[in-house]
Amino acid sequence: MSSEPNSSLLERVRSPFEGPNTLGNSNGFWLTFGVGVVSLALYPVLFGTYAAGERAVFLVYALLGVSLCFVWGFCGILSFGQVAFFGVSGYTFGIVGLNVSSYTGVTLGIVAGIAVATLFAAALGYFMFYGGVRDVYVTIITLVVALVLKTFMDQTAGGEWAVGEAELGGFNGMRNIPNLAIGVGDIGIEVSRAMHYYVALAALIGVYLGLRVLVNGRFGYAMVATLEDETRTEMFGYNTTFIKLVTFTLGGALAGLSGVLYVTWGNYINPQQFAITAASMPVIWASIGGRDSIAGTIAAAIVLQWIELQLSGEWALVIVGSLLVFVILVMPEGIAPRLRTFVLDRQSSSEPTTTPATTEEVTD
Amino acid sequence: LSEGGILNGSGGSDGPMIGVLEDRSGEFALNGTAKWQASLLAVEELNADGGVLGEELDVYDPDPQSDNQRYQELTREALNREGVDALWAGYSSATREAIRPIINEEEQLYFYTTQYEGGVCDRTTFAMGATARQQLGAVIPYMIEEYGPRIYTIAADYNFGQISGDWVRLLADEHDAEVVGEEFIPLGETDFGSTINAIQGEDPDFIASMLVGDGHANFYEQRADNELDVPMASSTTMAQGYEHRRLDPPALEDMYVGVNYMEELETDRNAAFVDAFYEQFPDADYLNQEAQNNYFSIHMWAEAVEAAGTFDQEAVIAELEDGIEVEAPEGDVELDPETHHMTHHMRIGRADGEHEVTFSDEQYIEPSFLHEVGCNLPDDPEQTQYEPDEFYDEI
Amino acid sequence: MLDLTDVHVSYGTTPILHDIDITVDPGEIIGIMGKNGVGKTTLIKAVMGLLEVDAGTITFDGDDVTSTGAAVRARRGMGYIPQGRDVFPELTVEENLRMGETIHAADDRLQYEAVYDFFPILEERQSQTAGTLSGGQQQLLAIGRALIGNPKLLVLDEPSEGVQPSIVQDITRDLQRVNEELETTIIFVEQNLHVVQHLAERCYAIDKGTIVDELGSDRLESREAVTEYLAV
Amino acid sequence: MNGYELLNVTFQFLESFAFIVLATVGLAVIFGMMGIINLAHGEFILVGAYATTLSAHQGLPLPAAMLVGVVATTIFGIVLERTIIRRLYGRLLDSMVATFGISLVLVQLTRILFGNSIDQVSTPFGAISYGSYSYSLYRVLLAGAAIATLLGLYLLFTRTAFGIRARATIQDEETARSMGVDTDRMYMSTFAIGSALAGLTGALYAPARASPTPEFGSEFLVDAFVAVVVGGPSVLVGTPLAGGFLGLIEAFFTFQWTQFIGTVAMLVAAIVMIRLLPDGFSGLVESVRTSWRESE
Amino acid sequence: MAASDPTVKTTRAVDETGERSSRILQTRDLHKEFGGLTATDTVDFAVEEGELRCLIGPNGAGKSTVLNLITGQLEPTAGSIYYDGIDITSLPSHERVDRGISMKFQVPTLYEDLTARQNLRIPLQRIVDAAEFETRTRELLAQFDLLAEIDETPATLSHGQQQRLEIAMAMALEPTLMLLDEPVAGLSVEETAEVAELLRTIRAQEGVAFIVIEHDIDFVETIADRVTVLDQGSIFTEGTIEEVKTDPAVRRIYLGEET
Ligand SMILES: Nc1ncnc2c1ncn2[C@@H]1O[C@H](COP(=O)(O)OP(=O)(O)OP(=O)(O)O)[C@@H](O)[C@H]1O
Ligand SMILES: Nc1ncnc2c1ncn2[C@@H]1O[C@H](COP(=O)(O)OP(=O)(O)OP(=O)(O)O)[C@@H](O)[C@H]1O
Ligand SMILES: NC(N)=O
Ligand SMILES: [Mg+2]
Ligand SMILES: [Mg+2]
Repeated sequence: MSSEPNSSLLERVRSPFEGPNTLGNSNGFWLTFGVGVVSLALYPVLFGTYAAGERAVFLVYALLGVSLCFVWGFCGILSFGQVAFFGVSGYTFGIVGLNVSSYTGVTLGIVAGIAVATLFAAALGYFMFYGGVRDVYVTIITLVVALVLKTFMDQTAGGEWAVGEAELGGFNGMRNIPNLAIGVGDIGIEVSRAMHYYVALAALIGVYLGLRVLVNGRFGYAMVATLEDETRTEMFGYNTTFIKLVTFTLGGALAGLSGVLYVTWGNYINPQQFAITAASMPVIWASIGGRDSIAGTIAAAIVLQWIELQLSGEWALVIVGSLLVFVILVMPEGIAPRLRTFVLDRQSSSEPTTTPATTEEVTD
Repeated sequence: LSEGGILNGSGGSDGPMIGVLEDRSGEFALNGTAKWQASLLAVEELNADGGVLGEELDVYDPDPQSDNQRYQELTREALNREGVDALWAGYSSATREAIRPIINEEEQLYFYTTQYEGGVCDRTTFAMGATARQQLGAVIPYMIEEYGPRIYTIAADYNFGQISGDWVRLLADEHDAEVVGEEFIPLGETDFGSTINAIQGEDPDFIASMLVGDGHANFYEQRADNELDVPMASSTTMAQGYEHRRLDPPALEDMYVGVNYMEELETDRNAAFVDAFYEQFPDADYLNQEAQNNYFSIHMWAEAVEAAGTFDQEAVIAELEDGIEVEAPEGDVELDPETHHMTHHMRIGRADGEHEVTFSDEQYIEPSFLHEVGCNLPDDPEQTQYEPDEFYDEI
Repeated sequence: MLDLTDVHVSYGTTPILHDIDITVDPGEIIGIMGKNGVGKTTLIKAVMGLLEVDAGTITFDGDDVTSTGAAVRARRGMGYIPQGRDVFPELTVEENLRMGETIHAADDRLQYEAVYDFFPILEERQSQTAGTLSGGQQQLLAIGRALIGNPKLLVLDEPSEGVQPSIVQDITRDLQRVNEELETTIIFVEQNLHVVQHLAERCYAIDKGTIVDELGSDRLESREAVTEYLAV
Repeated sequence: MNGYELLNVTFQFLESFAFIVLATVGLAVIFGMMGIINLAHGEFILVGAYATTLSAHQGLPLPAAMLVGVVATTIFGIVLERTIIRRLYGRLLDSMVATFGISLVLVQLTRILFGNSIDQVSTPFGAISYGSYSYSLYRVLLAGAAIATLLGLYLLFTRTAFGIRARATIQDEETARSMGVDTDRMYMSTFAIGSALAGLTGALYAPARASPTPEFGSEFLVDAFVAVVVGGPSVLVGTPLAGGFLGLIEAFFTFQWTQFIGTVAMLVAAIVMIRLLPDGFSGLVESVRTSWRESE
Repeated sequence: MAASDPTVKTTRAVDETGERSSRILQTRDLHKEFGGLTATDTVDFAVEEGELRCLIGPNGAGKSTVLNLITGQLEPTAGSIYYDGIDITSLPSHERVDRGISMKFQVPTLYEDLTARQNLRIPLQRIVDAAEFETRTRELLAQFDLLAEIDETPATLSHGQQQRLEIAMAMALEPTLMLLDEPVAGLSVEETAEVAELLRTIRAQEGVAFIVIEHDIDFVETIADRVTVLDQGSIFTEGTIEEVKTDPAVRRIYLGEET
C-alpha cells in the first residue's frame, strides 16, 4: 500500500501496528506520532523535572482514557466504570504498600493492584455479559458500580476500617501511599517524582503500541466485528460474549495499571475518584478525541487536563462544558477522525507530500 | 505541548505572594467562598497600607472546587512553582489531611483556619480556628446544665466528625452526662427521616450535631418538618454555613453553637469589619467564622513578617513563636507559641424561633488539649496529630 | 391526481433520480418496476415528501406540493406503506392502526372493523406489539394502517415483499377493491410479476434513475414484456 | 417492630417511593420515549426548584410559585431542545456526553448568577404525631403527588392520540411523518413534557429540602438512573414498579440499620435486578401479560 | 395434526443414541413459545446430507423461528435438536457454527467499515492460518465473481454483490449445513436467477446441505430437492415441490388459487 518500494524493512516493522482497525497508518501519521513522542520525552528537559513530575498525572489519566477507548471504541462497551477499576487498584496498592514495608511491598502492591482490578473487571464483566445485559444498560451498571464504591468508601472513616496498617480513611482518603519502586527488601529502585513522568510515558507508549498490535490482529478483528454486529459475528462462530468479557477485563487491567501509577504519583487516593464527575472524565476524553482513536483520546486527555488546570476561575466549568457540547454537535465522531479526514482531503486535493502535523494533530 | 504563559495569579512577579486555596464550588462552597473573600479583603487592606515590608502582596488563589486531589495539585503548584511565602488552604479537615504530607515535607508555613477537631501539632502549621475542645467544651456543659444529661450525637462521617464525637463522650463523662445514641452520617447525605425517628425513639435531652456541608443542612430542615423539638448543640452550624439565614425558621430553633465569631456579634470593631467586608463584596452571602479567622491571621502573619524584617518562612515562624497578639474582629486574640493554636473568645450563640441570634457566656479559652498531651513545638518540632482516644480511657 | 415534472433527487451530492415525469389520473392504479437500487424507493419517498427534490415540480390533487413536508402531504390524502416492515414495533397492532387516524379528521376515516374485515389476523393480534408479528403480518398491518386514513392516493413500496403467495393474491384483490369501493388512486412499486400483472393498469419502468418505458394494459398482459423490465 | 415503628417504616417507604418516582419520571420520559439520556436531568430539576423558590421570595403563594417553577423549566427545556438536543436524536451515547456538558455549564452558571445558595421556602402542612414519633405531612403527601403524576402520564401516553403519536415518532420518525405527524413538534412536545416533569419535581422538593444550592439537582440523579434501568424500556409500567421496589428496599434497610446501608442496599439491589431482568420490570410485565393474554 | 401425518412418521426414526446416519439434522418435538404464544409446536424435521430443503408456509407459520432455533439464536421451550448425530440443543450459537452450521441473514449485514477482503477475514481467521488468508480470500472472491471488488467497502457494492459476498462469507467457514432466510426477497428476477444458479453450483461442488425459507414459489421450484410446509407452528406436509404444489390443502392455506 505504500508508494515507496525500498522501505520494506520499515514496512515490515510497521506492519503489525497497522490495519483497518486503527485510523492512522500513513507515513504522515507515524511522523506525527514520532514528533509527539519526542516532544513528550523532551518536556522534562524543556520545562524542568519539577513541572514534569507534576504533569505526570496527565499521562496517567491519559492511560485511563485509553482503557475506555479500548473497550468503547473497539468493542462498543461504553463503561462509566473505568474509574472503579482505577480506584480499586489504587486502594489495593495502598493497602499492600502500607502493610508490607520495603520495596517488596511496593512491588507486590503493583501486582496486587492490577490483579485485583483485573479480577474485579472480569467478575463484573461475567456478571453483565453472561447475564445478557447490553448497550446502555452496561453503561448504567458500570456507573452505578462506581457510585456504590463511592458511597461505600465514603463511610470508611472510622478506625474499624483499617486493613492492617492501612486506614481506608473514608472521605479523608488514604494517605502516605508509597512511591513507585521495584525490588525486594531493601534492594531496588525507587521512582522519584520526576522519573515518574518517564515511567508513565513509557507505560502509555507501550500500551498504545501493544493495543495497536492487538486491535489489528485476530482478536482485534473479532472485537471490531462484535462492535459492528454482534448477532452476525456470533454466526461466524465467535463467542461474542467471551470476546466482550476479555475486552472488558483487559480494559479493567489497563485502568488498574493507571490506578497504580496514580496513587504512586500523588501518594493519596480518596473516594472522589469514584464520583460521577471523575467517572465522566474518560468518557469526555474519548468522545472529544475520538472513541475509536487511541492516540486521539490520549491527546484529548492531555490537552483537556491542561486546559482545566489553566482555567481556574469561575468560568472554567462553563468553558469546559460548552466545549464538550460543541464537539459533540460539530464533530460527533471526535476530533481525531475529523482531522484525519481533513488531512486526507487536503492530501488528495494537493500534492501527496505529507506535511508533518503538530502534536495536537496526532491521529491514530 | 507548551506550558506556561497563561498561569494564574502573577507567576511572573517576584514580589511577596501568599496562597489562598479556598472552595468556591462543590460541597464546601458555602463555607469557602467567604474565606476567600475575607482573605482578599485582608490583602487589599495591607496593600492599601503600603504593602508588607513595603512590597505589594500578591495572591495565588485558584478554586480547588472542594476536591482534595485538586487541593494536592494546587498545593504543590503553590509551593513549588509559585513559591508562596505562606499558605491558607482548605475548609474541611479531610482537605487539611490531604495536603498535610506535602506541607510537612516541604516545611511550608501554613495556616489552617477552620474550627476543627484539634490535635494537630506540626512545626510549620498554625491552626487559627477554635478546636472541638474549645467549642464543645463551651457548649456541651452549658446544655447539660440547661436541658439535662441525655445526649444524642450526630456527626459527619470523617475524621472531624468522629473525633468530635469522641469529644462529646469525653465532655459528657466529665459532666456526669451520657451519650444515648451516636450516628455518623456520610457527607452529602440528604435524607434524615430515619435519623429523626431514631432520635425520637431515644428521646434525648439534647442533640449534639457536628454535621458538615451542604447536604447535611437538610437535617435541620427535616427536623422542623417533622416537628422534632429537641434542642441542639453544635460546633459546626450557623457560624460557618449560615443555616439560620438560608433556612426558613424555625429550622434552627433552639440551636446552641459554640463560636468564636459570627457576623452578628455586636461590637464596634466587628461592625467596622462587617462594613468593610460588604463594601468590598456587596453580593457576599455571609461573613462566617472561618472568614474572620482568615482575615485576622493574614494580618497577624503580616505583623510577624514586619517584625522579622523578612519573608523568610523560618524567621516568620520564629517571630510567631515569640508570642503574638492581634486585634481580631472577635476581640483581641493571642497565639499560643507552644501549640501554634489560638486562645479564642468563645461564646454560645443561640438561634430562636425566628432565627434571631443572641450570644451569652463569653469565655476566653486556651487550646488546652495539646498542652495536656505535651505538644511544645519550639522545643520539640514534631509533626503529629494527637487524638483524644489515645489519652482518655473514657472514650 | 399526481404529476411529477422533470424531477431530480439526490442523496447529498450523489444524484439518484433525474428527469422523472409521471402522471397519475384519479382512480388509476399505477405500477413502477425496476431492478434493485435503481431508485424506486427514492422516487416514492420524493412523492411522499420524505426527500426533497433538487429540481422539478410535484403536484397533487391540483396543488403544487413540491416544497410541502410529508406530514402535510399525508394529511392532504397521501397514504404510505413503506418498504420493509416499517410498522411501529413497540406499539400494539391496535395502536399502530390508531396512528392512521392522525391522517384524517375523525369523521373521514375507515373504521377498524373494515380493516379487520380485510385482514382478520390483525384483529386476533390487536394487543400484541407489532414488532413480534411475523414479517407478513407486519406488511398487512402497514397496509391496514394506511387505509384507516382513507387516503385519496395510496403509495406502496413493494407490498408483496416477504408475503406468502396466497396473501399476495389477497392483497392484490384487496387493493383492487379499495380502488373500486373507496375510489382510491394507487401507485405502487413492485418486483413481483403476479402483482404487477394483476394490479397495475399502467406501469412505468425505471432504470439508472430515470423512466425508461411506460407499459399500457396491453403490454402488461404479456409476461415477456414485464419480466424484461423486472430484469432490465 | 411495634405499631409506631411500622408507621415509621411506612412513612419512610412512602418518602423513598415519592423521591424515586419523582426523581425519575422526567428522565424516564425523555429516555424511554426519545432515546436521549439526559445527564442534565438534575439541572432541569434545579431550574424548577430555583424558579419556585425565587418566585416564592417575590411573594407568590407556594402553589403559584410551583407553577412558575414548572412553566420555567418547560420553557427552558424547549429552548434547549430547539438549540441542542434536537441534533442528538438517535445518538444515545452522544446525548449522554453532550448533556453532561450542559450540566456542567448549568451548575456553574447557577453559581455565578445566584451564588452558593438561595434562601429556602419552608415546608407547608406541619407534621403527623404518633407516640413519641412524628413525620412531616408534606413528605408523606409527596407520595400522592408521585402517584398522581404517574397516573396522568399513563393516561396521556396510552389514552390520547398525542401519546400514541409521540411513541410512534420515536420509533420510526420517517413513517410517522408519512402518517401526517409533525414529528418535529412531537419531539419538542415530548421533551417539553419531560422537562415539565423535572420542573415539577424541582418545585415539589424546593420547600422540602434545605436551601437550594447549585448542586441541588445532583441529589436526584443517581436514584433517577437506577430507577430508569430497573424499570425497563416501558416508562409507564417500569417507573412505579421500580420506585416501589427500590423504595421498599431502601426503607427497610434504612429502618433496620442506617440511611447509608439503605442507600447501598438499594444500589446493590438495582444491580442484581438488572442482571436478573435485563429488560427491567416492564420487560417482566410484558411477558407475563403476553402469556396471560394467550391463556385466556 | 402433524403427528398424524404419515410423511412425518417416516422421519421419526431418530437415532436417539446419537449415532451417525445420513441425516445431518434432526429436530425432535421442537416447541417454542413466546410468553404463551406458540410459535412452533412439536416440529420433527430432518435434513439429509447435501440436500437442499425449502421451508415454506404462511406468514407467521414459524419458519424463521425454526431456523433461529437451529442456529441457537432462540432457545426452544421443549424438544431437542440433533446435528450430525449429536444433541446440540443446549449449545450456544457459536459452537453450532464451529460444528458446521452457517446462516445467511435476510438483510445483508456486512461489516460496513471493512473492505471485502477484510470482511472475509472475519470468518476465514476462524479456520485458516494468517498465511493462507490471501489465497483463500482470492479463491472465494473469484468463485463468487467478486475479485474486482476485493478492496471495496460494502457501501459501494450493488445489492446483488452484497448478497454474494454474504454467501461467500458464510461459505468461508466451510459449513455442512447452510440456513438461508428469504435469500431472494426484494431481488429482481435476474438476480434471483443468479442466486439460484449459485446455490446449485455450491451444492454440486461442496456437498453442503441447505435449508432455505422462501415465499417465491418459482424460485423454490428451481432449487428445492424437497419441500417442507409449515403451518401454525407444525409441519403440515412434506414432499417434492410437485407434490406440494398440487396439494389442494397447501394451495388453500398458502399458495392461493393462482400461479
Ligand atoms: N440514505 C441514502 N444515502 C445515500 N445513498 C442512498 C441512500 N438510500 C439509498 N441510496 C442509494 O440510492 C440508490 C437508489 O436506492 P433505492 O432505495 O431508491 O433503490 P430501489 O430501487 O428502491 O431498490 P430496492 O429494489 O432494493 O428497494 C441506491 O444505489 C442506494 O444505494
Ligand atoms: N420475539 C417474539 N415475541 C413474540 N412472538 C413472536 C416473536 N417472534 C415471533 N413471534 C411470533 O411467532 C410466530 C411465528 O413467527 P415467525 O417469524 O417464525 O414466522 P415466519 O413463518 O417466519 O413468518 P414470515 O413468513 O411472515 O416471516 C408469529 O405469530 C410471530 O408473531
Ligand atoms: N474541620 C472540619 N469541619 O472539617
Ligand atoms: Mg426500494
Ligand atoms: Mg420469517
